[in-house]
Amino acid sequence: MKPVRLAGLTLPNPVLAASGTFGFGEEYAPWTALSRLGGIVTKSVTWDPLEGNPPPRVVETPAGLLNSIGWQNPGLAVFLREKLPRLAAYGVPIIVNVAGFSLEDYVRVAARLDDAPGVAALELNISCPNVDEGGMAFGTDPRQAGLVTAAVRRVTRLTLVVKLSPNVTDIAVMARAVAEAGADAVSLINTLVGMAMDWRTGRPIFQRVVAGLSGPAVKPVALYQVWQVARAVTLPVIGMGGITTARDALEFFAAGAAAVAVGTANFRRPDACLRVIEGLERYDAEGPQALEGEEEP
Amino acid sequence: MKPVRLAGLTLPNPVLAASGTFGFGEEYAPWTALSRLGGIVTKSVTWDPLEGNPPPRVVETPAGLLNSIGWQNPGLAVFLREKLPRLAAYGVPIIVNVAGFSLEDYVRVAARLDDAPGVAALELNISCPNVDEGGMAFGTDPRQAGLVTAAVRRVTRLTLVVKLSPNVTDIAVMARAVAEAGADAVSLINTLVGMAMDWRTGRPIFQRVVAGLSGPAVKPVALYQVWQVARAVTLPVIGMGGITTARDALEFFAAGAAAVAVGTANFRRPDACLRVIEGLERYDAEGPQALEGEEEP
Amino acid sequence: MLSPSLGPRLVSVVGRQEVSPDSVRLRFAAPEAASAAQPGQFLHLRCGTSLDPLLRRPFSVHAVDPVVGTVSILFRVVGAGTAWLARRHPGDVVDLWGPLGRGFVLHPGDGWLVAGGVGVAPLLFLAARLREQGAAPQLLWGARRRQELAAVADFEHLGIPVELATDDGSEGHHGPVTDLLAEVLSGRRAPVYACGPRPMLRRVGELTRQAAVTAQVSLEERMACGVGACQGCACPRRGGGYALVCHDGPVFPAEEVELG
Amino acid sequence: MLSPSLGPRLVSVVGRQEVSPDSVRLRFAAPEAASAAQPGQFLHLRCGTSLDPLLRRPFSVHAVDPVVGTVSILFRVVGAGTAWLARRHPGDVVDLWGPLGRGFVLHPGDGWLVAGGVGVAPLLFLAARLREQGAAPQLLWGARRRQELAAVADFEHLGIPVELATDDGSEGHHGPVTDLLAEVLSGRRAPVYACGPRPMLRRVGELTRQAAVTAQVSLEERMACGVGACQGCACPRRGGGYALVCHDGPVFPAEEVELG
Ligand SMILES: Cc1cc2nc3c(=O)[nH]c(=O)nc-3n(C[C@H](O)[C@H](O)[C@H](O)COP(=O)(O)OP(=O)(O)OC[C@H]3O[C@@H](n4cnc5c(N)ncnc54)[C@H](O)[C@@H]3O)c2cc1C
Ligand SMILES: Cc1cc2nc3c(=O)[nH]c(=O)nc-3n(C[C@H](O)[C@H](O)[C@H](O)COP(=O)(O)OP(=O)(O)OC[C@H]3O[C@@H](n4cnc5c(N)ncnc54)[C@H](O)[C@@H]3O)c2cc1C
Ligand SMILES: Cc1cc2nc3c(=O)[nH]c(=O)nc-3n(C[C@H](O)[C@H](O)[C@H](O)COP(=O)(O)O)c2cc1C
Ligand SMILES: Cc1cc2nc3c(=O)[nH]c(=O)nc-3n(C[C@H](O)[C@H](O)[C@H](O)COP(=O)(O)O)c2cc1C
Ligand code: FES
Ligand code: FES
Repeated sequence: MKPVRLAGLTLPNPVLAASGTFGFGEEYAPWTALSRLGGIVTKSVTWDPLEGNPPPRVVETPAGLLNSIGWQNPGLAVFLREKLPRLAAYGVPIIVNVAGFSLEDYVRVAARLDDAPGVAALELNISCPNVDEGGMAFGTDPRQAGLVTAAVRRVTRLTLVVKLSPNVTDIAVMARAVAEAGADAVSLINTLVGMAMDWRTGRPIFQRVVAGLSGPAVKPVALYQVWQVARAVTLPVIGMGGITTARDALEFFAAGAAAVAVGTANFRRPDACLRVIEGLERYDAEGPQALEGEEEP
Repeated sequence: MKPVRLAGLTLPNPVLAASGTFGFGEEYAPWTALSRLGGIVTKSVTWDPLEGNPPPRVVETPAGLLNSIGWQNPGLAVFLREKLPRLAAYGVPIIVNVAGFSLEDYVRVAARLDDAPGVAALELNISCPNVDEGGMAFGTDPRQAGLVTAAVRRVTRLTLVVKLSPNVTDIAVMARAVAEAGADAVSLINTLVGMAMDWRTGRPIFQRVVAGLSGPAVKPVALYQVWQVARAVTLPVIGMGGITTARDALEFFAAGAAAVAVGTANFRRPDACLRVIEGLERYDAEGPQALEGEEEP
Repeated sequence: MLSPSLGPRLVSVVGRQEVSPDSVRLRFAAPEAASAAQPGQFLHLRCGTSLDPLLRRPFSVHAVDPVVGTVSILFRVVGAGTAWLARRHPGDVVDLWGPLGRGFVLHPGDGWLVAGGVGVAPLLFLAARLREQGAAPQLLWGARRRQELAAVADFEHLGIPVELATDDGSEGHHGPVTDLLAEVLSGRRAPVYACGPRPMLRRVGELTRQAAVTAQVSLEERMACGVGACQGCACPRRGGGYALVCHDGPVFPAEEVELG
Repeated sequence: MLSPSLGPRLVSVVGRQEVSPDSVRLRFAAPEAASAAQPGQFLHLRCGTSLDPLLRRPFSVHAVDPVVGTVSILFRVVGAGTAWLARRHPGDVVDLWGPLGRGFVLHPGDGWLVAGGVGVAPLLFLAARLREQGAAPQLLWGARRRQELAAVADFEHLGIPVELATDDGSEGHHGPVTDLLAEVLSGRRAPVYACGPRPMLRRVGELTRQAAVTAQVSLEERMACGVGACQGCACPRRGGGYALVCHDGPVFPAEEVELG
């Protein structure tokens, strides 16, 4: 497949593993050829180590998944010392997903990563429903989204991707705000806010009540938001939300995505990204009939 | 099951058929006992007859349904003359869903319905993604939502339900706006905006591109919005979005709904509402174990 | 007014046959459907046991045996629902609703049956009914290639003459089946009953208008409810507005609908 | 470092047995899994062919036959995934991944096996391995009622003594299985291996701490990835932080995790 350019960054192919669904890569190394991916977006990394939310953290829904992981990660120092070198050994582009509870948080993580060897790009997570402060707040207010983007822009020379929240009245406004503030690309969608209820007890299943919905269930929503954003800004768009097959990826490209990311589908099969890549390769070679009657998702 | 009070209105049970999924009732009369439902919410009625959108109008998605019907309806006069009397004969509470392209539109339809015999309540549809003007605009701006609610409030003595759009950053703000403007109850969610793409041609499948997503796929999102609204206003909430089984209905009650509506599930089985009612009756009589290992949805 | 006996119910598969590489015939034990069905009506089937696929799938009634109490469908595997259905075997149960919709009106005269691909499904049932009424229908059947025409023997068993056409020339006329129709209409003018892809039906409409014979077409549209409630299956009427394929059809007089 | 032979693959069902009214044993032809599996590890199975259910379901390895090349699971039908699995029959194929996770560490000594309900599943495999190593384990097994204890014969075939307990008193001790454990620990102090509901495991933790014997517990948590990537299956560690059931477990030394 052809390499794809995202602003300053060139990826070997346009299929990434989505943040939070692929750990720091190594967990999947026994099960799929990491080196063939277009890139791996890491689990969100914060300055300090974070324990994450109390269980339960995942609940399956019809064709979807609710999660309330809550940025569990070993913190930037351990990431740089242990995780990054191991992942870099696979020779796959690494996009580090950066998260924080305040503007200063985002800035200090991004600044430290700027000269870290082996980092291809940053993805700013301003759209996580699973933490109390930061996260979503930056992702639903265009002014705040612009401020944090601009502040990070000043401290990094890396390609800067900003990940948008779908939980807004008009995502085009958000995309324009981060574009004006200096983002190189946008990625979307992060998870939709949702919840799960225990019908037996009448109590919410997640301790924080709210959780993030992903998977095939959200694909129609994600496609439309990608379509809107691709028409609102000239930046490259990384599309995601429910992508499971090469056909799904083609739909996102048609909606205007320059690249795509595969998230929840990795949990069904560890080679989900690779199957999308191989499907796209067949499509490039043979056209649509290569994907007719494809094997089950 | 116990009757349920929604402001001035008493329903024999808390399970309604959702607007647009049950026609004007008669289509389902051969297939289910209409008289046993808590109520039927009609397809949206507008002042003038409307042809609706060009096909295709429905596309299935994973555990969901996209529709772009576009308020096809015979117009208020024909509704009053033909549809309403036939539906009224079944002895089921009738909630007329009112739609319009301007504030004046809503007002004149509501005014005419105020003294129509057999109408139990009005539901204002300010949240439809499938028409160009009106519809969603009123549903995403709290000021406009308040204005249309207040204007209709002035011309009707019927119980006034306002149907909210889920496509907003903060649905609690919308609920408070219509509560202050005089709504007696709120219903939610209407469909999520989404789209379908033809991977073979790379073109949107719906002519208007955008369509509305419903069905089990959206249930987690609907539950959370009902939860938020039930905590934001004191009005009764009619919850809907993906309800297929009595267990689903119990989840919405636990989230704060006073009544529920069943939509897309009617397309799987014409007796979907009745099965929810019967499941709730068994639950009331025997407790949770009555619904354990229930038959497939 | 309730018709519970035709409502959604679990019926047993009693026969299964792979008719061509990608099409399957299933026979169900459903006496009520076998007695009630009219040619051109459809059965609305659940094609799975989970929430994906979510909706029912419509299939034309392909054959009935009111004595034994069975009803058959013939379908092509095109997606998840039909793939699931193709994995059913005798003894399995399927959730079946119907027959639903309006079928063909049987006009006096022998009748030309025109089929494209698996559009042949309703025409076998129609052919049998026409024969019962003493008519001598003939079938014109086109497909992409020869392998898709395997079910032709069923028509021959009924004593119905068949002319074939294929896109690749592997059997019969090399070209569209409507070429055959143009030819025969210049000879015997008889009512036309057609089912197949939209472009074929459009051409059937043109030819029958020119020849001034009545034509009925069986249409497909994406469906949700199947009973006229959701307005999902709209198809444009000639002269404006929409008809509902599930409720006003699936069979329409060719001149009533926009086949464009 | 790629281990494709244990990655997701289609395997055939070669045996099916209804063990109790709501539990089923399935045997799969999976030689690699049969050789690789350690007691306490799990298999991650797709339970359907559509997008609902979406995720795999974890099941403990219940028995292996490395000579014939088969691996078995024993499961209770509790929802859509297990219902689908229970409808599989010999000849059907299932998408199986694994074995995954960390199993039991086999300690010197005969060992008490403590099971609650279908938590007995991994303990049959463990019992077999302990026997192979010359140990003489004994099983304490509790369930709600007698019918759920049908698989007891399998332990008896291995020559393993079994003591039973039921909540309704229909078989063995009338009360929790941990009553039996309390009793036997006062006699023979041996390492404990436990699998069952959380409250049972908590009590096992208390009793073994008091008796100062090592105990390992097999935990369940809702899983997504099954390989330590999503952090979905967190369970609180004693002293803070979380362990991952799929990657650090499912078997843990009882004192390492919060069973509260
Ligand atoms: C009244 C009626 C009678 C029918 N009778 C028969 C019959 O006798 N035999 C038979 O084989 N089929 C018949 N069909 C068609 C049949 O219903 C579909 O093939 C079936 O629903 C496909 O289900 P699926 O889950 O396998 O495929 P899906 O996964 O739903 O669809 C497969 C592919 O086709 C596309 N698609 C689906 N529906 C449409 C549509 N309406 N227009 C354009 N593209 C579409 C999808 O996007 C997808 O790419 C009939 C349809 C109607 C409306
Ligand atoms: C490591 C491991 C090993 C296992 N081994 C076995 C085994 O050998 N035999 C066996 O029968 N089962 C075993 N289980 C449990 C088994 O995985 C589940 O029963 C199965 O996933 C249920 O799938 P389902 O689709 O049938 O039910 P679902 O529909 O997913 O769930 C059924 C009901 O249980 C609830 N539920 C699901 N998961 C949980 C949870 N973790 N905590 C609380 N409630 C929950 C759901 O909300 C629902 O009400 C194991 C689990 C783990 C983690
Ligand atoms: C378990 C889980 C954990 C996630 N963690 C993160 C995260 O740490 N940071 C982030 O930006 N997105 C996170 N996401 C969101 C995904 O990257 C992605 O945006 C979303 O899941 C939609 O894609 P999908 O439907 O393909 O999963 C997470 C998603 C899941 C399912
Ligand atoms: C085919 C279809 C048509 C609909 N038409 C209307 C409508 O005319 N007016 C309206 O207020 N809501 C309409 N809705 C929205 C439903 O009433 C309901 O809010 C939504 O579908 C969520 O519920 P469900 O998931 O149970 O279907 C329609 C939904 C569907 C699926
Ligand atoms: S499918 Fe609902 S109206 Fe035809
Ligand atoms: S299930 Fe993903 S980390 Fe355990």
